[in-house]
Amino acid sequence: MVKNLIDEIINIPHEGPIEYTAKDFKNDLDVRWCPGCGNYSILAQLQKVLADLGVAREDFAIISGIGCSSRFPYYMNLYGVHGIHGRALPIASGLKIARPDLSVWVATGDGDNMSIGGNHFIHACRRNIDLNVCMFNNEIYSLTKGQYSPTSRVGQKTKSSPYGVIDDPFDPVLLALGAGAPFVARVSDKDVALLREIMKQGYRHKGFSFLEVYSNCVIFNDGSFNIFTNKEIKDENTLYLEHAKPLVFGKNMEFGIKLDGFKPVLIDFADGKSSIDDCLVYDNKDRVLANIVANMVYDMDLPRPVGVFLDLERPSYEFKVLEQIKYEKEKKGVGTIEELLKGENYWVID
Amino acid sequence: MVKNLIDEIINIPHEGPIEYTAKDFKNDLDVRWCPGCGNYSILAQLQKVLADLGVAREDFAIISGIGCSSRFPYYMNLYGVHGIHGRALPIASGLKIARPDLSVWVATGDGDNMSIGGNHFIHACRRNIDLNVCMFNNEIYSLTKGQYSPTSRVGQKTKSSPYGVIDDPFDPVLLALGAGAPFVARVSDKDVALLREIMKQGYRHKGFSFLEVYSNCVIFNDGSFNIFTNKEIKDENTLYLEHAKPLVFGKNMEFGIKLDGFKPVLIDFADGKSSIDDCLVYDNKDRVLANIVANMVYDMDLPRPVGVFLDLERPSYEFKVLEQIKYEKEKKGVGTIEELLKGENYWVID
Amino acid sequence: MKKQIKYIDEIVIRFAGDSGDGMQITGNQYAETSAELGYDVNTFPDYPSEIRAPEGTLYGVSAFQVNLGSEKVNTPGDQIDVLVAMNASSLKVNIGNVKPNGIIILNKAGFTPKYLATAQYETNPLDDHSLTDYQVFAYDINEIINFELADMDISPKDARRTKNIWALGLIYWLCSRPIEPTIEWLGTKFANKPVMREANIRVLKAGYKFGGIREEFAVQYIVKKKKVKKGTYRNITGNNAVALGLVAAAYRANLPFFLGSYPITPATEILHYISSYKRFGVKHLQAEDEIAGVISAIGAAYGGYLAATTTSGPGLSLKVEALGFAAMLELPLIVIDVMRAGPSTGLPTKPEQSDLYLALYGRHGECPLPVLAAHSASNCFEMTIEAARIAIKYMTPVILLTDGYLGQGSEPWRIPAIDELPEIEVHFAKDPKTFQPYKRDEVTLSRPWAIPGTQGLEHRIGGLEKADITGNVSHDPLNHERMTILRDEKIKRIADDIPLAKVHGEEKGDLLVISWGSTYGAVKTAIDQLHSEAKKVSYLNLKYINPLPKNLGEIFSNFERILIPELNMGQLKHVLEAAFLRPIIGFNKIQGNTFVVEEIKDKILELLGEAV
Amino acid sequence: MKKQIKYIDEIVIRFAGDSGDGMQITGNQYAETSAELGYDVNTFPDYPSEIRAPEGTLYGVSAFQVNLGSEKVNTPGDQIDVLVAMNASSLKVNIGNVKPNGIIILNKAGFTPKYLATAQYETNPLDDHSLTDYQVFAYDINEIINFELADMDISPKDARRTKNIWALGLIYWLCSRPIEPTIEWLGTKFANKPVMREANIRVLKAGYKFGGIREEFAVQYIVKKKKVKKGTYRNITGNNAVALGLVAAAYRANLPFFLGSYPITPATEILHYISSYKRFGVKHLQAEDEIAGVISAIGAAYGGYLAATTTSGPGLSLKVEALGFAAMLELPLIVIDVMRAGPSTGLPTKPEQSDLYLALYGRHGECPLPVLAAHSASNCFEMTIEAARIAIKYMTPVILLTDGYLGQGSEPWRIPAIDELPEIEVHFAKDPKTFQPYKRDEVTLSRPWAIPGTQGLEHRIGGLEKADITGNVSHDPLNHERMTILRDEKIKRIADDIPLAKVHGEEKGDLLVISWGSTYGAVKTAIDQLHSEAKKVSYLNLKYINPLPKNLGEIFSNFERILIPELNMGQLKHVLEAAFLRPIIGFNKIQGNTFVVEEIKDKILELLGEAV
Ligand SMILES: Cc1ncc(C[n+]2csc(CCOP(=O)(O)OP(=O)(O)O)c2C)c(N)n1
Ligand SMILES: Cc1ncc(C[n+]2csc(CCOP(=O)(O)OP(=O)(O)O)c2C)c(N)n1
Ligand code: SF4
Ligand code: SF4
Ligand SMILES: [Mg+2]
Ligand SMILES: [Mg+2]
Repeated sequence: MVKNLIDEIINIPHEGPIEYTAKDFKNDLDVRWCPGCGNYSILAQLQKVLADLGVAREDFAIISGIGCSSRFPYYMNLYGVHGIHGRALPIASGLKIARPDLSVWVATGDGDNMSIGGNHFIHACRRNIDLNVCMFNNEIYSLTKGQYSPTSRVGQKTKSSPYGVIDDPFDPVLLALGAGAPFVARVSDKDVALLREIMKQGYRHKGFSFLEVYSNCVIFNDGSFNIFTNKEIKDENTLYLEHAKPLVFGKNMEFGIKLDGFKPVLIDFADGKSSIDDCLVYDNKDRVLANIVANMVYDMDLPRPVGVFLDLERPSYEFKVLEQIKYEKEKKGVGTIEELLKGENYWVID
Repeated sequence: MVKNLIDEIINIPHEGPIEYTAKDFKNDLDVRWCPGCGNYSILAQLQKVLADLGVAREDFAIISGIGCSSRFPYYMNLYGVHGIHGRALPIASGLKIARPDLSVWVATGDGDNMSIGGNHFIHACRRNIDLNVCMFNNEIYSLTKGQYSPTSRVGQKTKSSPYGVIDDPFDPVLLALGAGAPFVARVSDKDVALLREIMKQGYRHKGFSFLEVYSNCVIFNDGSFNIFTNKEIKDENTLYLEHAKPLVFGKNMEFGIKLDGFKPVLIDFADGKSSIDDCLVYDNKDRVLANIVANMVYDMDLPRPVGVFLDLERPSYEFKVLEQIKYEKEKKGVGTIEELLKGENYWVID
Repeated sequence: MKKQIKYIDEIVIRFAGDSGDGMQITGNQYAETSAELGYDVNTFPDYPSEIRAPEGTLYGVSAFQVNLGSEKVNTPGDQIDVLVAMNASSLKVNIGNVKPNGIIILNKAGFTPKYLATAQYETNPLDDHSLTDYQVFAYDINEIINFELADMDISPKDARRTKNIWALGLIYWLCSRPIEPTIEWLGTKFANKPVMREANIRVLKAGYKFGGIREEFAVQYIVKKKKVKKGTYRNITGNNAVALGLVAAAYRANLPFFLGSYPITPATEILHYISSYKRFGVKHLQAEDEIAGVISAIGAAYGGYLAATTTSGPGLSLKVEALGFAAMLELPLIVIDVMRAGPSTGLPTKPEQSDLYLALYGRHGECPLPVLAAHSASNCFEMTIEAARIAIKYMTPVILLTDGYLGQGSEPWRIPAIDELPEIEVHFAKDPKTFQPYKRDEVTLSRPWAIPGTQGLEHRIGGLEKADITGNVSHDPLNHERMTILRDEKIKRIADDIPLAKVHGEEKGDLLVISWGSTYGAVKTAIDQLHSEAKKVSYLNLKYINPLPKNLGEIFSNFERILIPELNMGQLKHVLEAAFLRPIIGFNKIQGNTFVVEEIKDKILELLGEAV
Repeated sequence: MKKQIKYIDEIVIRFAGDSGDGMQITGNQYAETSAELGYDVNTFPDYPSEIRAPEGTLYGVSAFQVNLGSEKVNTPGDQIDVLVAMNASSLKVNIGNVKPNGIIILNKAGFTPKYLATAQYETNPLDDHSLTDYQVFAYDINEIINFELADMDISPKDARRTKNIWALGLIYWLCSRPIEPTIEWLGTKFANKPVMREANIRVLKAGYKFGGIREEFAVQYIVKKKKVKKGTYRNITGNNAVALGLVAAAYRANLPFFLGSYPITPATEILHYISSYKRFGVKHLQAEDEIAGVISAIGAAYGGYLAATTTSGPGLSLKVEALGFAAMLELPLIVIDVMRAGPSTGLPTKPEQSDLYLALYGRHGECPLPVLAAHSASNCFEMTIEAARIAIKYMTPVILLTDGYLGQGSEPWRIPAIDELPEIEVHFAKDPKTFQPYKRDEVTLSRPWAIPGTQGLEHRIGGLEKADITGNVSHDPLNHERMTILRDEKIKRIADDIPLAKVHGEEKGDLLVISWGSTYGAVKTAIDQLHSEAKKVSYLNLKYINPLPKNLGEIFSNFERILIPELNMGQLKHVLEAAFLRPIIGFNKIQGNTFVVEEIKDKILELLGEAV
């Protein structure tokens, strides 16, 4: 049997019980985000979630790129890599393929993940490595002090668009769906319970999971998600997607969404003509439906859908790597180093 | 008035009539593709199309990356850049922003455009610069002699996947739609009339147009599109999308596609229960519908849609650049170089 | 109260506080108004890499230093004459650089136990006699302001935000300076916020009056005025100067301008400036990454634009493949690298000169490129135009190195008249009869620039090796060798077209000191001082690193020893050693900041055998 | 018929034809069977960059050259003894390299007017007496084959496809070689195509018999057998050797292996090999681009794998930023650059040595990395393991340079026993009490390798500068200087851990010749020949370029002159001139192919003052 030093480490049993509180995932470095930054909330929720998963702390890894959001790993008492700009996903991919035993998380920003890192992102979506990706979307490059990002809005004035942005933004959910991601979700920094719930769901999903989190940058783009976070108005502007549940929303769930053909249409139960029974029952196993609902962002009269758009299972890449190795070993025998060096056409001189 | 040497050239009137045949777009270099390569057909069609557009030959530019397909510019008697791998789109973008007077075409491959060039591709889709992109999809890296590409199929055996590909491919149409491309089309190398028609339509579309062409690589991936090109069987496997026309297909147009809710369903007119009137009437101005139909690739029982999936107009990027310049000039006056150097806080010593 | 007036030649003031305390803006305003009075000014902002670090922390201190002098000042100053410190951390971080008996103005409100704790002070420096070597003036500025604004309808938070302006007022008094220009500026700045406008103007006046009234301020300083050349002046940072240089070069070349860029500290401001020049007809693309940034510029250059890309180290690393491509296409392209401390992410907000190797050698294949270096904020303007001139004349990418210190530091700049700027000749190819894509000019070896839209010149270019003259793809072995040599020779010939290097001091002697890039400030100042002390040391500032000035070898042969101070481990030293096969003495600092004048002087004196 | 037998020491055979004529496979089979007989063999495939160029064109010629000798042969041979040319273009392209009176075997079917036209022959060389200096044997091979296979049910097209095998049979006769191994090989190759199997075996035999029967073949050659060391042998290309080296190194380190790569000529075969090693437990990712290739390898290295990335020039250019990152993380990583002719896309299928600068200097910031070079196909195996050893021991990326010539050329290789391979020690950190992420080993200065899954060692690493020992982010100026120096010193210390350079020939003298990488073959052969002619010239092969062997300076001081032949414009020359501040004579070839032995000999003789 070939010796494997990594397996030796993996096989050392964890000392003590695997029982944590969020505190165990904090470390003693000062968190260097601005007071009020939306990232704090995401950090706090993830610390809570990880504590609950029953996974030994040393079996997590958290990977990031560069940006305010990408400072994330420094604030977690975990194995972590603060990467270079845009490259969080390839680091995480290499790590997860090598080490399927780890639970690998990625913290990234709208610039890091959708601008310079866009190619890695779409390939990660299709390749389906079991990573849990949280993208902190503040619709701005914050660390570099306020340039527009690929999610900034048309007309937005930033340091590098003093007369307003002229390129149309990505919708991260639609891009992820178009690239073939099997698990796609969206939530805002302020919706802490839902944030935790989706993080957990992403963890349970065996394969690539992508979570866009609206995160408020108080310095360079304050208030851009106000209508989805402000207590007064968020309920009428937000549609919570729940699997197998009808799509209703509003402060008192007085509105709903139904499909007219394939077009989502707002219904007001108060009009007496329609009721919850007319509403579309959401199915997060259907990628076409996910697309239909995700396209609601283009209609300003419709509420913004948040929650899990899609949750499909298919075998993950790193699993298929192992399967292929297993299959070939079974088929042709476990290869030895001697055999490998000799190859098929060798000769002996003696 | 500031002197502009480029304008001086643009303003020289074209000598002679602007009347061409395809031959005028050929040059005398040997075409170095393998005999039988699908790329020949695309080359021939584009030469025909360009001859017909009424554009002076010097006002075209054709840009590519690296790959068999990316040799394309060498075979056209036009201004052309044979780029580096994956970078056709940024070259073309810089050129078109600088020179909106040119008709800029891009020839690229599935590797060039979706693998190393994937990020530029999705950004070009959302940014909407008026480029006409033909992606020669042969589902393989040919120039490097046969490794799998991001469009290769699961299980495909190639030089770098001797035991079969394990990552799920992109569907180029879905990716382009997810990234926000306003004009998205697909056609096969053998459908020459349609190919020409779509190239023209892409040209007429003011903004980014993306055309995926199934191109058969006779050496490394021969026959991968057989069911869509073989005369015997292609009709029952291909669905031609036409705007405002019902979706019917088959040798004798004996089949149709209708929507069951938002699910495309095959109907056989022979069953007596349904007719052409039940068929979905296609609307290529609807991005949700484009998505629904594009998703048919995942259902092997349905025919493969080809044609123009989406044809939306919105102001192109380079146009908006000009608009913004115009607006600022009108608002604050045309800037002079003296003014620029002086800035707002200067003082005079004398 | 009658105060004593002292005439001085230079004064270094440093404004320090929390990131949110407005120190950058205060320092900047002080510098602007100083320059407008005709002083020479050199500034440097020094801020944390965190956007807004937690209040009162050591790493959250943000400072802005201004050196103001009657003669030319080339650095922001080694040691501080007057420190304004808004809290305990600001004092702690900066005290080490304050001159003995220097003035320290403190805000007592920043020395509460909470602030002392975050500053990691065991005892309060205001009480523990640790500051006896300085002239300390400590007040609860917050309280003073509250008093001044008591009758206004202003929130305590907003009131507190004016404390920087109060300090500025006091500084104006200290330096016997008018406050009117700043009142005017506050008027514009807060045009739409009348309450803040009034509050700020009030506290500015209050701070000014405070100096006059209080007994403890016995001395007022007057920095003597220098004689300045007639002309129109402005304050300028290196990044702003690059932006202006790019547009000015395009103007002189009669071409439109295009920038393809991606934000990165400390180069981003160039992109900001360019993006605000819309009414000057400038185009730009904020690309999806650095690769698309440079490649889109190549596309624009193919279309006939003067095109540039701007970045810093990590970005330059990403542009390596594209630069080789541009070199092969032989298209003009300006590449600005505002260097920062590496490797990798390194210290993103700190200057360093460690990208020289990458600029010179960083391409696969044989691929030499011209490399220039700018040496001061305003020199960035000239060198940018020079980079453009070379790029166009020799049809090549040119790399111009600046750094974060130059890019963000400022100095007054006499704005040149347009016809003082070099003319840049462009001759687009037009004649189908004679045109060949790679037929070279006999002198410069550059190929013709033929742009789409020109009838009859349709041609293809690309990254594959091309046949001499025709530019067709060629696999011919001897052609490849010929083309490689031609490309190399083309860059070498630029040496015939750049100024000779100039020695300051004796032409022959024992020791020659070489500066390049931002070491210029400290080295030049050190040399000037040593020369005024009649020390025998010669000096040369190197602006062209590839190719080198033609007379450099001859100059070197006139000196026994050569010293190169660098903010790296000796990259230029290595390059020049290889070029001239003789040992050079390196003097290296890799601390994310520049040399101070004293360090350079001490090193030179040490070499001259004069103990320090 | 009785034929004369001639005993010879070496024979160079070149098989040339259209891309579709199967020349690569024929040459390869000839080489394989030769090696198995105990000959030394050196091969080089030379094919067009087009996948399948049009029939009969000059640029479509595909050739495979084999040098076979009784002693060690280090190159595929300068000049051709026997040329097999399947058509007119193949003759035209290769005739220049055939020895005077050399043998040329031609297929007349490739000399029809059509072929003569595509070959741009004005007159038919078979008739115009232009080939009188050679022994020409011209037959219509197609016709011969049709005759041989007349009774078989085979299409004319398939029949024609066996013509390479007929030529191989004739060559076997000419070299007095058994045909049985090839019959066996055909049996396996066409196991599922009985018709093609029979056809090929028949024509092989026919070709062999042909030589014996025909009068014009008067002489048969026998290459004397060399005495070879006992052992198990195989033929191996450099790319295959790298693939095996990677897996072997991992095995010796008791680690699993990961490759992150993206296809690129001429490095792609390494990826092909690795991807076929599934049952050896190897993992890999064919990434979306070169950046993801190297970065995923960094991720796997963080997880404890021995990780590598493989590429060629344009890919190395793209990996620049990532290599700086890996250097900062101080994780082991093997980077293989199979060099090709640049700059930019250049000549993708042709070898060159012009990425040395990029390997040495190509990172922003101060970022030295170890750089090694392999000098023969089989040496690629050893140097790959050496790269792995250094990477792991010093926790650093290591760049190994090979080139297209080494990567695709082949030679026989004695397969080492596993325990002959160096052992590579890995000590993952385990102890939370003593662990500090950047606490360095006192001797090697390398930091500990602590992998996720180890309880109590949770820590963060990244590209920002880090505090000595703790590895926390640090903006401290002096710490940055210390860390920069430590990283540099770590790489320098590797010099204590690599073999000294070895001089062949006199230890002191006038002229020292240095080879590196693939120039080894031609230089070594030239030197051996000169030594046998008693010429006074010494020789050294350089395998470690950074750091350099410690004794190199001393060796240099023993010679008046140093000559470095290189396939570039003098990159190693420049590096060594800078290192030792003395002039070196460069001898450069930039033609997308390697030196031939004569060129090197001539140059040396010229320097020795012996006219040639
Ligand atoms: C290669 C490279 N390019 C550019 C940068 C500069 N940079 C750092 S962070 C950033 C954008 C970050 O935006 P985002 O990911 O949205 O993070 P945020 O700060 O908004 O959380 C940029 C452009 C860099 N560090 N490296
Ligand atoms: C930077 C870089 N990486 C890799 C390569 C090698 N390479 C050339 S073409 C190609 C793939 C081409 O695939 P595709 O775009 O599908 O073109 P095809 O040949 O199939 O038409 C690769 C990997 C290269 N030339 N440059
Ligand atoms: S700048 Fe914005 S994103 Fe960055 S830490 Fe501050 S609030 Fe958060
Ligand atoms: S290899 Fe394939 S894609 Fe390339 S030219 Fe030949 S047939 Fe076409
Ligand atoms: Mg952001
Ligand atoms: Mg392809």
